[in-house]
Parts: sequence; C-alpha cells; structure tokens
Amino acid sequence: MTNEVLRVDFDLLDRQIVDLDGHPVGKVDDVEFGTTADGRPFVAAILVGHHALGERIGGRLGRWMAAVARRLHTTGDPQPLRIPFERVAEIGSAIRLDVRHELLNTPALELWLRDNVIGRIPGASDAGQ
Amino acid sequence: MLASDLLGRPVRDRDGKPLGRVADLLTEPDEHGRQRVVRVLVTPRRRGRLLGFERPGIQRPWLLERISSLLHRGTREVPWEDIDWSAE
Amino acid sequence: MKRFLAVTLGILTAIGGFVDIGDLVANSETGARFGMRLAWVVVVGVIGICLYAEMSGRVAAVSGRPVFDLVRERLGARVALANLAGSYLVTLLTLSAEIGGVALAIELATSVHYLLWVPIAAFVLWVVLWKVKFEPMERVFGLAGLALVVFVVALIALDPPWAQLGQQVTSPVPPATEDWGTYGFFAVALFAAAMTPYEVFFFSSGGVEEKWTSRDLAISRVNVFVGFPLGGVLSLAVMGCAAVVYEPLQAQVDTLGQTALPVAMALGKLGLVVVILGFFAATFGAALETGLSAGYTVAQYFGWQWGKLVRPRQAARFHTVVLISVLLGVALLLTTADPIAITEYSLVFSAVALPLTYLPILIVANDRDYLGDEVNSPLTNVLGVTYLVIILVAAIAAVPLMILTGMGS
Amino acid sequence: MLISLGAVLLALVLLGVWPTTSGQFRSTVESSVQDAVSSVGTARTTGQTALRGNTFGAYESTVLDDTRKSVATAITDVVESEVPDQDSRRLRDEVLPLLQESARLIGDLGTGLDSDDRGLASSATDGLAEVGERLTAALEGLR
Repeated sequence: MTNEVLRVDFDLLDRQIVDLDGHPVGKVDDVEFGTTADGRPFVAAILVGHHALGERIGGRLGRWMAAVARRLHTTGDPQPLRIPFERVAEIGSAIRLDVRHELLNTPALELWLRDNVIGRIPGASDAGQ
Repeated sequence: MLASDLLGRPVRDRDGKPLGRVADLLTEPDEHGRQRVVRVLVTPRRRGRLLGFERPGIQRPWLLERISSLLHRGTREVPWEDIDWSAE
Repeated sequence: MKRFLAVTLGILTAIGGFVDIGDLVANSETGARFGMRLAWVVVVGVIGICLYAEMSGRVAAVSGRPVFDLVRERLGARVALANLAGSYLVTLLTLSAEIGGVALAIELATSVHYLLWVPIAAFVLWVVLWKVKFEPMERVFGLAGLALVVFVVALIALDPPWAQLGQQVTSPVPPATEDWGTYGFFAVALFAAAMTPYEVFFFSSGGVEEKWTSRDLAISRVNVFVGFPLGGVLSLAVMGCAAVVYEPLQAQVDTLGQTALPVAMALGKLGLVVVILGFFAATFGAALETGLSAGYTVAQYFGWQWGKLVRPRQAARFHTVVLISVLLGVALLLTTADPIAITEYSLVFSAVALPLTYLPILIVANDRDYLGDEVNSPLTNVLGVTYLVIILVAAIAAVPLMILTGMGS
Repeated sequence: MLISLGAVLLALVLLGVWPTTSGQFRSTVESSVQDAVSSVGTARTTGQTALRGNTFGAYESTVLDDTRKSVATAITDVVESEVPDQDSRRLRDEVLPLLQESARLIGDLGTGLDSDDRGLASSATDGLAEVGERLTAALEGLR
C-alpha cells in the first residue's frame, strides 16, 4: 500500500487476514475504534468472528448468524477474536499480521469440529501436500 | 465504538444541513503512529460498497467507472471536524 | 513431461466445466434437436471463460487471493453472502448430479441400477477429497478425462455430411421443428454451462494450492488457453456426433447411454469402452471440482483455513463443509431425483449467479494495489465489459425462458 | 399465511380435477409420441450397432431398459389422460397401437440380444425401423 491514507471500509473491512506465514486467520468482520485525547476515533483493533459479522450484516439473517456463533461458545461471554492494530504488519491484497496463527485464539467452531468431527476421522493428522 | 456503528449512518454538517450517509472513514497516522480518522466519505444515496473507484487514480475499466460514479454521484470527502454525528 | 503435466489443472477444470454429466447430455440433446445451429454459443462461452479464468488465475498468482476472497472484498459482506448462497446452491446441485453421473457411467458398464452405485461413488469421492493430494488428483483425473477425445475421433469416423454441418453452424436460427423460445433457452443453458462460476472458484483456488506466484503467470495462461478450448472442442464433438446420428431420426437425447451410442457406431466395442471410461473420469473429476469448490466458497467467504495444503485437522471447518456437501448431494440423489434434470436446473440458476462472480474479478484485475503492472490490457477490458453485458443478458433471460419453455421441452 | 396456503392447495386440486380440453390432450399425445420416436430411434440404432458386434451386453441392456421405460411412461400418459371428445378418441386410437407396438418390439430386441437370438433381434430392429417411420409421420401430423 503506497498511499498513507487508510480507508476503513475499503482497505480493512472484509479483507482476508493472514498470519506471518500466510495462513488464513479470518476476515476483518468489524473494526474497533479507540478515541484520542481530542475526541477523534483511531483504529484500535480488528475483530474476527461470525458474531461480529452477523451484527454488522444486521437484519434477520445477521441476528441468526450472531445467535449461532454465540451458541457455539461453550464458555463464558462470547467475544469475537480481537487483534490489536499494532499486530498488523502490512495491508495489501491481504492483511498480514506479525504473529503466527497458533498464538491467536482458535475460533470455537473450528475447535469443536476438530475435536468432535474431523479429528475423529482416520487420517485427519496426515500431512497435506 | 465499532466501524459498523459509524458506516452507513446519516450525518449533518455543523449547520445542521444533511450530508448524506457515511460511506467510508479515511485515516492518517498521528505522531504516535495511530491511524486517526481525518476525513469522512459521505454519499447522498444508499450505501453499498463503492467498488473502489472512489480512490484517486483508479479508473479502469472506463465503462464501469462511469457507471459507478454515476450511481454514487455527489460522493465527497468531508473533514472529520465538520461533521455532526448526533443527527439521526 | 513436467511441462506437459503443468497444464492438468486447466484440463481438469475445463473437463469438469464443459463435459461433465449435464453438459454431456445437454450437448447431445442440443445436437439432436438443433444440429450445429447452436455451436456458436459454445465458441462464445469458451472465449468468455478463457477471458475470466485468465484474469482470476492472474490475480491468484500475483496476489495469492482466490476468487471468493475478491467477491467479498469488493461487494461487501451482505451482497457477497447473497452470491455465496447462490453459488453454493449451484455447486451443490452440480456436485449431486456429478455423483449421479459417476453412478450412471458405472451402470453403463455393469447394467446394475445407478442408485446402488451412488453411495459407493460418493464414498470413494470423499476418500479422494480427504486423502489424495491436490496435484496427483488433478493429474489422474485431468488426463483420464482426455479419453473423451474419442468423440472427436468418432465424429471424423462417422464421416458426416460436413457441408451440411457447416451450413448449420453459419445459420444461427432454430430449425423448422423448434421455436425461438427453446432456441433461446438452450443458448442460455449452453452459455451458462461454459461459464459456470465453480470453474473460476476451482481454477483460482487450485492456483493457490499449487503455490503459484507471479513467476507462474505463463503456466496459468497456458492452462487457460489449452484447457478451456480443449473442453470446448470436446463439447462441440459431442454435439456433432448427436447431430449426425439423432437429428435425422428426430430423436431427442436425455440419457448418458444415448450420448455414447454414436461412438459405438463409429468405433465399435473399444470405442465404447473408452467413452465409458471417459464419462467416469470426467464426471468424477467434475465431482472433485464441485466438491472442493463448495468448501472453497464457504471457507473463503468466512476467511477460514481451506484447501488440501494443510492437514485436514487444521482445516476442520473446510473439511466439514466438503463432507456435508457430499452427504447432501447423496441425499438429493436418493430421493430418486434424475441427475440429468438436476444439472439442467443448476445451469439455469448458475446463469443467475454469474454477474456477481465475474464483476469483482474484472474490477480487481484492474487494481494496481493487487496486480502492480500485471493489470488488464485495454483490449482485455473491452472484452471483459462486453462479456459482462452478455452475462447480464443471460442472467436476466434465464428464468423467464425456463418458465416460458417449460425447461425447453 | 394459512389462507394463501389453502388457496394454493385449492388451486392444485382444481387443476387436478379440471376436465382436460382437447388441446391439452393433443399436447399430451404429442409429447408421448415424441418420446416414443426418440426411444424407438435409439433402440433401433442400438440394435443395429449391437448386431454388428459393436457394443457389449451391459451397455445394450442399460440403453434398452431406458428406452423401454420411456415408452411405458408415454403409454401410461396417454392411457391415463381423460379423453375429452370424439376427435381426441380417434387420435388416441390411432396412436396407442403404435406405442404398444414400439414397447413390444423394444422388449423383443432386448430378449433377442440377451439370448443371442440374432433372428429375433434383427427382425425386432427391422420392425422398429418401420414403426419409427409411422411414429414420425404421426408426430409431423400432430405438430
């Protein structure tokens, strides 16, 4: 990205997030702002999760998506994955983080399916290509 | 505060004149490197993604760019401080 | 050899797109009813898919982003969700039909009813999707699908009245026995078959799975410009064979067995064996293509880890979508829905879903932030916009034509 | 919601019991005859190809099975339609024997090929060629 100006809707929202090695982490489902001393918002974090996406889409479908996402969380208060903006290394055709995806929380749905469905099928741990 | 709370909201200028709806938020880094919102892209019509033709220097394919700018006629950038967010 | 094998992705994509179960029968049916009077649609379709597959391959190679990433990124979460719903439905219906097609191909060789083969075919399909790595999968089924070249040989061996076929090609109007409504319906269906969205989903995602970079642009182009025209030639040969054999009899074609008959007439038992093998490979390849594409679209919309590069454990959501899609496909077939009718419906719906897939590709292929200096040339843009208009016309006409002609009957 | 559902159901029932017009009957017959033309043509070509030794058993029986079922459906469609008037009755009496003849010949062809009875198979093939011509003539009259 050559220009210094960042467009929140265009450059951030709905872009693919990848980790240091290019592994998909998720989509930017929403952006969280902080407030500077003079009352201006600044980009504080990017949020990832069906529940953030559902709330952004809105309407019946969005509410349904958010409700499903909440259901899938078995523990505590469901929160989308929050990635502080300082962790963003590069904004291009994808948003590249400066950490590996193992350090981020694995989404509940992935975890549940891994433990209860896919992980139980023989060969699930065989190396990919 | 979330981006989804701001985008798509109808806003007015400081004199109370309606500006349209918020289509995008433009940020620039401050001295701490924080991306602060400096300008707001407002559009008189209903918000849909602008397809990226609103960025300077993006003009091809010509026909799509014409259609997009026709559909989003009147879209412009307004400095953050000139916007009254309280208006509904 | 390695050079030659590099084009198998394009061949598999094109065979899955052009000569899968629905197309095999639809091309035969078109040939039987219209002779070669709709051949021009295949040519128009081949040019269109080449154009857009090249763009999507270029974007995938330079930026590493497959098509459904672009769809959500440019159209926004909500519109992309509508596209996702449509594209997934089309891909799922096609997957179901392809599983049925595999079973029908085995029925031709065994005379055991196809429904008994459906669960077995689906299980083998899933095992391949689960276990086999991307490149061997693409090579085996891409190359085996080439057995369908037997249709070209058969057409030549039938020694058709070339002058008459040529005259039909150059007179794009319905024959005396058909009206403009059915002509238009078949034109839209053939065009949609050539440009079905899962081809670009699969091709661009396959490029990412093969780890293409900007150095592989040449490979991507060769894949496109060898694979899709080859698919087009095969589908014209299928059409031509049916035109020669069935049009004089005024017979309509609606089974896979009928599609194979001209080859048996021209080339005998051996030809028949090869053609049935080709049916099997092409439908199985198309089933792989659509099965993976079902997973690709959903995973790429939500940004999940996808693909066969990682262990299935690490892409649990992606593999779950693939598994559920295969199961849904089988469930649909076990209601005894006719696999060939299923593809005919999916073709019409795919015409409706086309614009929302191809528009973002065209826009991003012009974006220097993504492609640097590899953006579209002005000529590509003129063609791209022209095809977008054609796609839009086909999309708008599809459903009214379907209702007016009662699926072209 | 319930009212509209009821209206749709009522419409479906009415469509089912509404008397057929002669136009509808004619179009049912036309599509049955078209199906029979397709099946007979396919069966005949399959028979010729098989007699030349260019196919194998599993393929023949799959293709002939499909054509047999298609003709059976065509017969059922005509038989089960209500005959609205004299003209339609004449049409039915003209077409039905052709359809039944087709079904019989396709059955014979299958039996002939299955049991390696070349005489039966080739006379069935010749018969199919002949009934095919009559069906095509009937189809042209119906269009």
